[in-house]
Amino acid sequence: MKRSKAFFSTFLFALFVYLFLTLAAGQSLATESPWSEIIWSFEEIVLGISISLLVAAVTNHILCRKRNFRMMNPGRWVIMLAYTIPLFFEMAKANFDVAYRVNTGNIEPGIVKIDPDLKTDLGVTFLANSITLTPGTLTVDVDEEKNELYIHWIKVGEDPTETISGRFVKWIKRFAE
Amino acid sequence: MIEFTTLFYGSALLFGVLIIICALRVFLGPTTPDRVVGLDTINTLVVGSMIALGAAMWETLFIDIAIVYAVLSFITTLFIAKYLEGGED
Amino acid sequence: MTLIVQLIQLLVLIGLIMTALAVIYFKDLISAAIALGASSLLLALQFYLLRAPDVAIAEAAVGAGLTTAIFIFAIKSTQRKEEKR
Amino acid sequence: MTLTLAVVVIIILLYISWIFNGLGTMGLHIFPDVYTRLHAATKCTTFGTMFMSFTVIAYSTRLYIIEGEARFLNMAIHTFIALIALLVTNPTGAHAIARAAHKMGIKPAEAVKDDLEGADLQQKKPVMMKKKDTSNEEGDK
Repeated sequence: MKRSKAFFSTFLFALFVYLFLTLAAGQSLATESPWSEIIWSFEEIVLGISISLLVAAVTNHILCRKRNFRMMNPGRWVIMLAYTIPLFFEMAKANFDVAYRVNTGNIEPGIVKIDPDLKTDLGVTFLANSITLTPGTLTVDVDEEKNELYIHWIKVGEDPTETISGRFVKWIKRFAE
Repeated sequence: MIEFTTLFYGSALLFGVLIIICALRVFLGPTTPDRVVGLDTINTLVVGSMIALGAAMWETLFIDIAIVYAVLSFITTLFIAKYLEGGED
Repeated sequence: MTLIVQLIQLLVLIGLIMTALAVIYFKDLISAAIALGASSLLLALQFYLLRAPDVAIAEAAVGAGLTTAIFIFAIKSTQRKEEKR
Repeated sequence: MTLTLAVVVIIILLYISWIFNGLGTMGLHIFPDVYTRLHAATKCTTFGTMFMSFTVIAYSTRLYIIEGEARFLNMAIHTFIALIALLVTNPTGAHAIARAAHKMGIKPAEAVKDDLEGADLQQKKPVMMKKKDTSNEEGDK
């Protein structure tokens, strides 16, 4: 049961990626409707389904390694997409911060430890990448048992866990746990 | 009046100048990780200029190459970092 | 228009010569491998400018990906510094 | 090319991309050590190239609305995929370089505090690279 579920979810993911890549790539022969250039032709869909079946048969034990199907819920994907908006504003702030430090040389670096209290690998990966993209912080190393991150901070301040990761953890907990 | 094609070619030219400046860091860098940082920056700039040139020449295929390029250069960076880490295996 | 393209090509060629000289002069072999990676990157950009995307994609795969990996494997099983003569 | 609102927006996006790429390259030469250089190189060039992609997306979407040909839309979608590839790979590469530099024994310059020094990390024994790849792909699911 779990195996077939893994197969099916991998198949759906691969098919989605294929269809997104070939969107608006060719003309469907069907009609003169204004959508005929944008949607997929019949051949494209058949090819996509067969390739996705092959990919799912080969890789379902890698992609669903933990047999945990929480990401099958489409609501989590919507939250993941919505998460890019605060991330984008933080990135913009990060760049002005770096611009300020390039011009003034006002740095006071150090490596601090934070404990974000996340449990899944996906959550820790997302948090580490978000931290690298935001103001003055860079992930250096990770403790994989306790899920603690070691951060290079360009201007060391008070209370690193709250200051660095507080903004993201409450978003990431919504879709990754 | 300037056309968009000229603007895209111009941004590729600017990125070329920036690539030369980053190559200086590849020479000067006192330690090896400094050189790798220079290489990584050159990778990102090359992907950016490939996107700009693809838009200037109007070929979608050229942008596909930028995708492939981003992933491959990432693999190179990982390989060098893996070596520098000094693993026994 | 052609003037801008020629200027870009000139810049890329200057970068190619600089990185190729660096490959020769570095005594640290891992630095030489990094400079070779940068050189093949710029070569791929040059092919791209000459409107040969297939050659550029092959150069990217072989030059930037495969060659660096093979050189690093070779350096790992031999020694890192070049011998003095 | 007349100056409509869309054209002005595209040109502003293009200028932002130029400014931030230049800033990242400048920071690569001004900062004193590897970690701070990584700050400049990763953030600023990722942001600049992101805005380059936004420029191309806006440009081709505008042409699609004007001309109505599907190949313009195709170009916008492919640029978006290139943007996603860049956003996923770039921070991970920076993390790999920082970790390698710390394992090599390079100390952060002018450091106030170093918690990682002498900390015993508990990592599962297998090779880091293999572990990271599988966890990333499991993350996609």
